Amino acid sequence: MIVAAVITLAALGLIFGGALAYASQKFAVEVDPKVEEVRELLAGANCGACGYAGCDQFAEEVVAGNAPVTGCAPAGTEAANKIAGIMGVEAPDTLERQVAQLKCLGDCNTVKIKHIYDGPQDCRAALMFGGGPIACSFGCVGLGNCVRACPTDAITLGENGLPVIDKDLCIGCSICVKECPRQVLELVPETKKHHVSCRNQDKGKQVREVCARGCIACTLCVKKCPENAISMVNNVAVIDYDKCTNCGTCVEVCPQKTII
Amino acid sequence: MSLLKEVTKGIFKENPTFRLVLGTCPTLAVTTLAINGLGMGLSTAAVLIASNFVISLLRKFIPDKIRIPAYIVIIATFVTVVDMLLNAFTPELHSALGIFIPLIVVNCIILGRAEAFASKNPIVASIADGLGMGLGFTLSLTIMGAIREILAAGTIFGVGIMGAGYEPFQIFGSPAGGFLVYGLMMALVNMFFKKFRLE
Amino acid sequence: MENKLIVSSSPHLKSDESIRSIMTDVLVALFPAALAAIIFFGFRALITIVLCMLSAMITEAVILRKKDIFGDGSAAVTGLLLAMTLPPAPPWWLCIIGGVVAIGIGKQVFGGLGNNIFNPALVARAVLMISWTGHMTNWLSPIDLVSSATPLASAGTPDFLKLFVGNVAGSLGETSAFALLLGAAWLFYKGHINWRIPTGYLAVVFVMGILLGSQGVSLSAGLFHVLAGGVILGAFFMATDMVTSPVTPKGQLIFGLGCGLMTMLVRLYGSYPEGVTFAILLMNAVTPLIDNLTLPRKYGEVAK
Amino acid sequence: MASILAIIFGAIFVNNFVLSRFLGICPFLGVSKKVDTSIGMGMAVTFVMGLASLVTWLLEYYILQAYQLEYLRTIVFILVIAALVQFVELVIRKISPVLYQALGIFLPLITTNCAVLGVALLNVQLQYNLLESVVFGVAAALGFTLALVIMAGIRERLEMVPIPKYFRGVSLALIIAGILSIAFMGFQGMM
Amino acid sequence: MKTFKGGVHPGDRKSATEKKPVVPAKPPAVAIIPLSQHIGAPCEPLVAVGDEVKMGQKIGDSKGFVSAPVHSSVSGKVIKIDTCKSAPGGTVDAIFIENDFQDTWHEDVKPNPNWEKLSADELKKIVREAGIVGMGGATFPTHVKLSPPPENKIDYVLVNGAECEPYLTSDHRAMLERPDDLIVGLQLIMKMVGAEKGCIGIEDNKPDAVEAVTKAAAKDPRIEVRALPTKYPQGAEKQLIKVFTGREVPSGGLPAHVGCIVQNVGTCIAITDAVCKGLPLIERIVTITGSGINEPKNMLVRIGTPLEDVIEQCGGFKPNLKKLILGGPMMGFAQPGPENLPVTKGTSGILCLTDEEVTIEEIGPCIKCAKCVEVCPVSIMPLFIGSSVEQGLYDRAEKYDAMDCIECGCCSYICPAKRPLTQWIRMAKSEIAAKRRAAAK
Repeated sequence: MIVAAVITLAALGLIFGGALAYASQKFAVEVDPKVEEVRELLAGANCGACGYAGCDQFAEEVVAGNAPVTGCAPAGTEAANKIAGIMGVEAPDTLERQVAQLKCLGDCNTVKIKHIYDGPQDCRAALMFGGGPIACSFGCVGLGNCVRACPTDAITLGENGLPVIDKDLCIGCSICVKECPRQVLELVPETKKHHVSCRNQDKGKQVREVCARGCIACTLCVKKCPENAISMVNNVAVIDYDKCTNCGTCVEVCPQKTII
Repeated sequence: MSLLKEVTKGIFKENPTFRLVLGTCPTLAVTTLAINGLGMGLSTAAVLIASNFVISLLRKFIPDKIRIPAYIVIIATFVTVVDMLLNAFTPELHSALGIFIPLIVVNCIILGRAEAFASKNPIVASIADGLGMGLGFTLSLTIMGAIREILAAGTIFGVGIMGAGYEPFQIFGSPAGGFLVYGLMMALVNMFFKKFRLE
Repeated sequence: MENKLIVSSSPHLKSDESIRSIMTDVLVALFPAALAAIIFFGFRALITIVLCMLSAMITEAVILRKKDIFGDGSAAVTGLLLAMTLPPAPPWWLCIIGGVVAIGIGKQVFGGLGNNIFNPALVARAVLMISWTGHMTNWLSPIDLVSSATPLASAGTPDFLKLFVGNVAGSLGETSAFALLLGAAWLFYKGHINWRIPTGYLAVVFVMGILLGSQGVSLSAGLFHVLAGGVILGAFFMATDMVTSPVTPKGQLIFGLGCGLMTMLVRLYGSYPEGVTFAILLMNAVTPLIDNLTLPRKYGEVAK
Repeated sequence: MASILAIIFGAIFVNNFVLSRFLGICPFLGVSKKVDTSIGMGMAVTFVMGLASLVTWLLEYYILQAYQLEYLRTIVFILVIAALVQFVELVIRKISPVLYQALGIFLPLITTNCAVLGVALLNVQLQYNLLESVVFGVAAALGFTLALVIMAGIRERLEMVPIPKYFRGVSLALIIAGILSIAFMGFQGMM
Repeated sequence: MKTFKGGVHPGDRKSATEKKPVVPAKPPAVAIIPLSQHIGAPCEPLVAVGDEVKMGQKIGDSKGFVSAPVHSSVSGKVIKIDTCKSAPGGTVDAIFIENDFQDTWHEDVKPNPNWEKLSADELKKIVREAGIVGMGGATFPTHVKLSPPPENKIDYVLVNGAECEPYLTSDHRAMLERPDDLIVGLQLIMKMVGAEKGCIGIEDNKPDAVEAVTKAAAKDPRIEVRALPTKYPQGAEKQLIKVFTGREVPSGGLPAHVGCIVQNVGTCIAITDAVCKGLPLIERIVTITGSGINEPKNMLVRIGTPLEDVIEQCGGFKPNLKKLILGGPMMGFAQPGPENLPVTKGTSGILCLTDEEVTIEEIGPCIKCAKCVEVCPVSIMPLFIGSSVEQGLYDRAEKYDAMDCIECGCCSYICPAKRPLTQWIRMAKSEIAAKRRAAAK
């Protein structure tokens, strides 16, 4: 009995082991070392839970950027972090945490409205008509593309029609920054408290015509900043966050209350 | 500390059933009764712990090329042992679980943890990992079994609790009910994790 | 703020029809059948209808957090359709569970109106049927309301006039073919359903009834299978549910044929006496595939 | 002949592997996102399950039962299936690159697909003869494919729809499977 | 009656202006002539600020083939070259000319007594120099359309007199008042492309126009005038070709690929004017209508007349004006206001709608009623394209043939859930086109 069991298993092991060893040498395929590395970290159960045809394909897709690094459930979060490390998705720890910041104050009370837009609630769709419903051609359209794009639900639309960012939930992935057709979102260092909340590059007079809180390029902040951290670029004040000390002088002097 | 973390992560944050969605077949198939869920969970946990232990023990000796077949043999051995034990001591449970006992072999949790954890970590951590995952699996299966049993039969572990007038919600005893309970539970768990920001 | 002009994409004209008006039309179309049910089965039928509609509407209002419980009217339609599939006097809790399941599992988990894959009323009916088979097959004869078998389950020669007028045992919406056809005519007139699904459905049931019915090849068996049970209700009100049926013309015909085939398979060979529910649910499941395989030839495309 | 037809119809519709026997749920949930992929997967599974039924039947009756080694069934079967799958993958890659592109890439998924081991064990349990076993294996796999393709069709459509947050992904897929399973109950009693 | 698949019946709503003869509008005090009034390369100005210009003088041209020159519609002085608004939204460069109200014609504008003897190429040159573009609203340069690739033999010239857009009556009036010029224009086009057959399609809600044009066409056996069922979009190029010839323009192709050329009524008459009288395109018939205007009219308006001037001559807006549309209600462009916006070559109508017709409605969920599939004249799947775009799945939208859409707007019109399907399809088209351009690089 026992002998038979041992023989059977041993024979099977020999045959399969031999055949596979031979085959794997015979059919060895060159693979991207990165794929190999990622493959190493996966559970290797070929369970298909990731939606791809096996671990090898999943590894390839991860390296190709098509599959999420967290796609392999059985391998757990630890492995996902390591894969992310291989892929360089995660920012190195040495950098300060970055969060998204809205650079516009053009809510329904401050910015002039050109027309009422009727159609899909999508910033890009609204911009197809005469540059959007608001008179400012740089400001936030307020139809929430960033809200929908945010993977962590960190952005919501506030009552005044502007997006509100929950800095605790923000992971600094910059998806919203890329999604915004008006580029009014920007990644800023989390510790910096004061931001120029306007991107309108028009002359002061034109800005005043369209928005009560736009930057009119008066340069008061540039002059008053004790650290010389502010400069005027294309008629908009820009803070150099490396120099900024959160002193708040600019907030006090800004006549338009553009810097908050 | 970290050992405790290995254990709890399997129960909660990386619960194999509701978070990782692994081992779905037995989850759906055997949870018609709470006792079956418990039995299945414990059997799987036993195999998982044992295989994690052995694989971690042998991790330096198994040649890389044939590790997967080797793991399968190890796992299959333990499954066979569990199968025999169940048959000997709880024949009722054994027949209730049916072919899902031998099918523990292909439960992705076990091979997955073997490859992803046990083959790279020391013995104690591997056992802790197996324990956590096994308990998480057992817990989920028992809860699902309990819910289905209460709804479909008005009992829990065979004890009637819903009163005499209860007209059982029989669909939960059927395969369809298994899918529905699993799906709804999963949504609940998702909600729970989102609400308390446990991601 | 001064009067601003509206800017939107063309076209700037919109038809008068709305989801609410369509749903109202469907309710109107179901009215004759509901009335017939109340006439034949009395007060209990009315209670069943009201309970189903209310529980569906309230469930929807709670899930969507809306105060207006009629809303777009779709929950009322689902509730009424569900009631039509129930026996005349089910326990009150059965109606309520049915409404909750229809809206909860049948519709809202998919994201609400328009997104569900399966007909919500039929999902609920199937769940109830499997859970409480006894209550769900507690048929009463009309008027005198004593326990009785449905025509499909009983032997003997059918009385076609009775089947057509509707004083036979069965669920609320299965009884009066005449009232159902009246409602269906209204839907046709309003353009909410077209001929493809009902025709395909009825044709297959009729032909299979003739060829494979109980008495060998017989015309009356075909007619019997069309009039008895839920085929008329299914063909005109359930299978034609816009959300869960194909959108392509060819697909709609295939869908109708498939429903007929499945219904007859269950009736003739399966263990359930009636197959309309399963048939339509099954065809609902393959609707996305049918749609993608029957995309119409677009203008300027060379026929393959 | 009639019994063969009964096995086919039964395995595809009445006791569908996924929807009523709960075998192969992992790939059913994992690989059902695109119709094209699901068809490829289905074909590969069908091939392997037919082959596995054949090989395991031979092993069961000529080795295990002949030498009273039934207790080794689990180990032997899983080993055979694992090796078989790998072997098939290699062979297909060698003889037909086209076939490999279509089916081969799914083969690694199949080893741990419990439907394959399941069908081998069921063949023994149901005491099918060789022909019946192979037919059952193929039919069961076709049933699996059917469920997979239907599911993929539904999920492709649901991509165009705003699903409630908590139900996205597997949760809704399971609920759909539940309703599908209800619908398939209509086949009960046929055969 | 032969017709095409799909289409909708929005009601023609033309009664306000269909009986009103075309009246000339007052010349503007300042004409705003945009340098780009056509699809294709914009023109370069040929005059500078301070220059005196005469009526009919070419003031802008481009070297690009797909382009058409622009002419001054008044005599006077160039006061500035600045931007003005354009119908689709956005701004274009324009020449602002102060009118001296002398209406002195430029010396190049003179009748051509020998026009019947001109060759096809000479005719095409005249069409180009006159700055003629498709006047139905598409504004594609006409000489380009008249120069199909040599491998495509043109046998049909179709004239769109359907005017299927509700409200608009400018083509209707043109056919009633100048049927003979229309026929001459058609004959000229047939000569230019060497076609054997000319067809004029007119919707049957304009029996008087059918009668007038049939009478005028009686002399030429090659020309067929046909009354078509009143159904939108009867006048769409591809649909008209299908109805008259049974041919289908291949997906992604041009009418010339099936031997057809389609022109608008207004364009035909403009060609007659250019060839016989030497007139460049400096005025056009515009229908000013809708419940939001006090006196609806058909007017002959100089190109470059500011919208405000035209509105004023029609008694001004009503106070409850909600929407101002350039073109028809199905394909026209809504404007934020009439300021700094001139009448251009493509302005077939100025439509003023009030809250009677315009409401903002919530976008509902698609209930897959398939009405959009039924009405789509090109048999694509508007509902799926819409839902795909809503979820950002542009690849999916492409699979459902978004690129074949003719943007007629039937799907949005019919949708009971008030879904902006046409707009979504447009978004898909621009996204897909961008992707294809990127892939081509």
